[in-house]
Amino acid sequence: MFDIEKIRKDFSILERKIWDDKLLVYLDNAATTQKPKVVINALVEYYENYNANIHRGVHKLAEEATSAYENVRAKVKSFLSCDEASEVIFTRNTTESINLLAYSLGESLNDGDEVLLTEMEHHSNIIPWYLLRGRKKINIKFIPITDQYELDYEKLEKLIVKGTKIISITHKSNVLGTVNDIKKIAKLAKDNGSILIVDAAQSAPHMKINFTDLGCDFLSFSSHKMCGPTGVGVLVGKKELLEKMPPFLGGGEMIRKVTFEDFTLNDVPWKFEAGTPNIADVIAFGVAIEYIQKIGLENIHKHEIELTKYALDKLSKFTFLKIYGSSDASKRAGIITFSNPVVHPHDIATIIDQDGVAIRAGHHCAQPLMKRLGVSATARASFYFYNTEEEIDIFVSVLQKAFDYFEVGACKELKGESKERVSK
Amino acid sequence: MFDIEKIRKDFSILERKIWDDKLLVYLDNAATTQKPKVVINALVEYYENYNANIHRGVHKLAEEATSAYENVRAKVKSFLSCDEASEVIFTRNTTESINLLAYSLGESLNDGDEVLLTEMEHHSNIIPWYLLRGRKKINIKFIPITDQYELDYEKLEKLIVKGTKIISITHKSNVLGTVNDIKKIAKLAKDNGSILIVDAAQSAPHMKINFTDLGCDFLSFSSHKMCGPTGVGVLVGKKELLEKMPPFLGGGEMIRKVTFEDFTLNDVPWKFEAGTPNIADVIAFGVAIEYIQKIGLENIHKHEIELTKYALDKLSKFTFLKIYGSSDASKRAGIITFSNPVVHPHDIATIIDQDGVAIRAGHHCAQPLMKRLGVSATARASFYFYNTEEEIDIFVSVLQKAFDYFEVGACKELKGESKERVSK
Amino acid sequence: MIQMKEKTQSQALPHLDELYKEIILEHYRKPCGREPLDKVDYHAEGMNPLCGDEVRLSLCMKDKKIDKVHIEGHGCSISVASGSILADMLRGKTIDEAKRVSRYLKDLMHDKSNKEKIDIGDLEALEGVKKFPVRIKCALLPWTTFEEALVGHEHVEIS
Amino acid sequence: MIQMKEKTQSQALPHLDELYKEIILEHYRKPCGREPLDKVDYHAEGMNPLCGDEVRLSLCMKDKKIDKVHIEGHGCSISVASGSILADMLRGKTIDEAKRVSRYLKDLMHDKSNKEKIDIGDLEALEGVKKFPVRIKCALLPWTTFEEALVGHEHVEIS
Ligand SMILES: Cc1ncc(COP(=O)(O)O)c(C=O)c1O
Ligand SMILES: Cc1ncc(COP(=O)(O)O)c(C=O)c1O
Repeated sequence: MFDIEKIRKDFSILERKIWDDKLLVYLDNAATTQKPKVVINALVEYYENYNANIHRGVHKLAEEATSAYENVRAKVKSFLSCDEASEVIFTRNTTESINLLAYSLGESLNDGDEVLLTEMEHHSNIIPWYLLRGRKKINIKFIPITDQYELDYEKLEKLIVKGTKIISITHKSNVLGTVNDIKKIAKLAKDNGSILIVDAAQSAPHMKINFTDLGCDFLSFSSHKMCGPTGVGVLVGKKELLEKMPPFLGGGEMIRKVTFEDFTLNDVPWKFEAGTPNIADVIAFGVAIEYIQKIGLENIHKHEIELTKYALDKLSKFTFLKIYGSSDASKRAGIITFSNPVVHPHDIATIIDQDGVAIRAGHHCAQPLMKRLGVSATARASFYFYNTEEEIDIFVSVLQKAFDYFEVGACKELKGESKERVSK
Repeated sequence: MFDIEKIRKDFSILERKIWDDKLLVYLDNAATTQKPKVVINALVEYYENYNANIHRGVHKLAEEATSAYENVRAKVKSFLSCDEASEVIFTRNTTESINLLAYSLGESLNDGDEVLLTEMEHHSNIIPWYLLRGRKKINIKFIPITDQYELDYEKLEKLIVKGTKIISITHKSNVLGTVNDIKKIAKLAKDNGSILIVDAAQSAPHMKINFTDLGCDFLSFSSHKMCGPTGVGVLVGKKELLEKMPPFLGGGEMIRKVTFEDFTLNDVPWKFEAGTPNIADVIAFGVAIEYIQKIGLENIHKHEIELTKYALDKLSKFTFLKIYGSSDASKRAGIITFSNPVVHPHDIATIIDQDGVAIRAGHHCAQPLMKRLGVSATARASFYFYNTEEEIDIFVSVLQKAFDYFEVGACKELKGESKERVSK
Repeated sequence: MIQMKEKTQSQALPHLDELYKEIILEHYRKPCGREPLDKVDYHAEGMNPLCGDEVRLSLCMKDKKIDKVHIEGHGCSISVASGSILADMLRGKTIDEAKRVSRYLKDLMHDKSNKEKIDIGDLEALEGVKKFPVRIKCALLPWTTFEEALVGHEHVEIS
Repeated sequence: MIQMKEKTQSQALPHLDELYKEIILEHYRKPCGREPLDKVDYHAEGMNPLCGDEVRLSLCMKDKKIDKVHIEGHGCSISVASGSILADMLRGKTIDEAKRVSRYLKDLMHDKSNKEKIDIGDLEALEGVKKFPVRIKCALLPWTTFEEALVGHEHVEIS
């Protein structure tokens, strides 16, 4: 398999001491991942050697920068197995990718048309559609989840109706870890003539994705969640759709010709990239993709499942802990979300941060899902390929400290209660 | 004044050899500038020490990243002398800033309302308004320029009419170098109740700007044109306007509360920043601002005027060269755009690139202005504070080579003719 | 850069006991202000958008003084305790007196000196929060909600 | 990384004379295909959005052969010369023969071998362009415009 000690050496931050002497245990990878040296070096390399604005330059630096930038499309193509490099559009993040779609596809929706989401969506796949509903009289519906934290596929089938123009669904929940059956939904969408959009922010970094095989029309994810720099997102779409869509942002690059009267559009993908792109970060993102591919998505996935299994097992001793998501580690790889009625997630996070353990606490930008789960906040530990069982041991032992602090386990009367203590 | 040799040491790329042995002479600064070591180091520092997603994290890394990111707003505030740090919104680039305005302000325009631009705008300040015109029945008008390459202020006054809701104007032309009188226009705009937007992409890096004093409502510029990384733009706006405006992109950060039915907005500036921001680059941009402030905007401006004067003087020996823009160097600091009917700008750029000299050739994303000037392309040399007179000597001497190659000067019959040779 | 390096790398570990003083934990375990009101003169709902903490606060006035405070919501120990202290402290105070307490806490959190002499009661226990910058918002949430109730929703009657 | 470093830093200097062959400069100075046509069977306008180069191309057919070519626009020496060579070479060819020439040039620019034996005439002079990657688009512009004329605007009559 892979040599984790060697891999960890690629991440200097993993040697960071928090509070002077606590070694960082970084378990907040669903929020953003750390970056290996090669990626950081790619930025330095770019800025020290061939920084230039792209596309419009004749000189050597511009030529080098342009070709390095454009080559990343081919890397994304190979990463996702989509048909053409020109189907790859660079955005700022998953959020912008979905907004681009809501604006551009939104133009062709009519009053009464429906957009179908799920109860487990991240705000980034909810608000763009709420904003669209502010511009057009469309309906938005949510596919419910079952008590096993999976999409209710029976209800899903019934929710797809004639007016369902767009179905936009997360590939993997950032709270539950649940991986949705996109292939199955793609068939239903296709039969119904609906466009299927997949939010792959949490899946692309962790499992092999084959865009063509999944059968969706659009897919997006963020560089920063997969070892790449902040400021880069990807939107991949079927070429024939991208070609028909109106542009989103206007400016340099995305046009062919401009007069005092009008303009003509450039080809896909440039039609959707206005202004000077985030050149350096896109180039470094290309290096991140290669880095991940070298480790191997299958290896990453397997390692995360093993870690999750190990962690679930260790956590089972905290019987007063409510854990959300499947108890089968292979179905929730990498994400463990939990809560307890006595000690609030924020307090847990603060307490274990004292020992250098970084997890996330809050609503994880999924407030509707929190509501569905009957809590206002949860704590989340999320793993990546550089995490180890030793780190999970540390995590579990400092969690114990937090529970001791709040005398959890001692307060028998509260055990197992799932409502927040102070809520009404 | 400032020690240019010391300053140049901050930019390793200036030691770059092009084509094995030609020292880079980088005169394409209006397209993008080079980055000093401190800025590159800030990126490395961030990724190696405190990379984390911001705002929502309780742990130490998240706290450090959040405060570093948010502190940059205060740096921009001091850089621009705007009223509050919360008036500073981070975007990807100038282009996105203007699109944000065209979408958000555009919502409140009515049929027949007018948007007033100028003949010297960059495509980034034209197309967003053309796209808005595709959504609403508005008119777009262009303030003409005089034969002295300045705005025609008389015509400008007449063009501001009751229906003029938005005036969007470049502060400094990226082709002519002309600096427009924003204060004067701001008074007219205010009297008329029009919103004034300033594209400061070419001014902010080169001269001291006082937002409050200028009197405009919005102003935007790009990090990459002022020693900062790619992928960061700024939009500054008057708080009371920003608060009234509808949001642009939807997602994480920009909301306060989300339910299955609706959402409530977060405060300004977060209302306009959806999804994970370009954290690393914003932080490094803060370092770029400090770097530039340490050198001093006045010093930068003065140095550029001196270089421009020097260059204009040297170039005057090429009597067959058409130079666009004022002959007064102090009115066009840093930008020299020129053409010749015999040798096309592309050919000039290619030829001098052989000697390591990087300039730009083409329409500079200002096709309407090119049309107004009666050419389809021009060549442009643009300076920054790290450029020297020696570099200009090299530039002029290799230009000579290009003219020799195409026997310019020998073809007397073409001398002074301003039409493109092959155009009809 | 060096500056940042130092800043990020040598901050001393603040002790948890400074955050979770016994008084705080007591307020968290048995918060005041849970009893519903018959009459509501001021009401506001506050929310920390970044973590989802929520506070719904209502005041009932009598003889120009705050007679009763009702507070409910979701939140961490700090925000719940802070809300409980608020309910406890504001009872019997005039609006102006109450505002002064609120201002005092804000200054305390942002390390500004406040010369005003007021009876700060259990508020003191919140001082340790300022060593945990991300938690400051938790401590202030009930108080900013209180201030919003005063400006935004004067004399709102809810049934 | 290392790979990129090498790639960006040790590319040998291509000589200008390879780009600006004497034939190219001659075509640039005295381009063919400037005479207006009486009849237009195929027409297209091509543009390089990145630099603004423009080509307007018209073909007039006779007996299933290209009888005359008209080409005009704005452009650098390479795009003008390439258009001039096009006008010169396509005269008298069938559409199929002309397409073969076009394909040959594309393969030449992208360094693909093309086994077809065709009379390449002055085209050979454009071979040096491929050492100047950013200029390849200039050389191809008239030819892609020619191909677009064939597919997009068949038998468009303009007066
Ligand atoms: C005047 C002007 N406005 C806008 C822009 C667009 O800037 P950006 O590409 O960073 O969005 C530029 C630079 O290209 C410019 O010169
Ligand atoms: C499922 C999901 N979708 C979308 C996003 C938004 O990603 P970004 O903030 O990079 O736009 C995230 C991450 O926060 C996520 O987990």
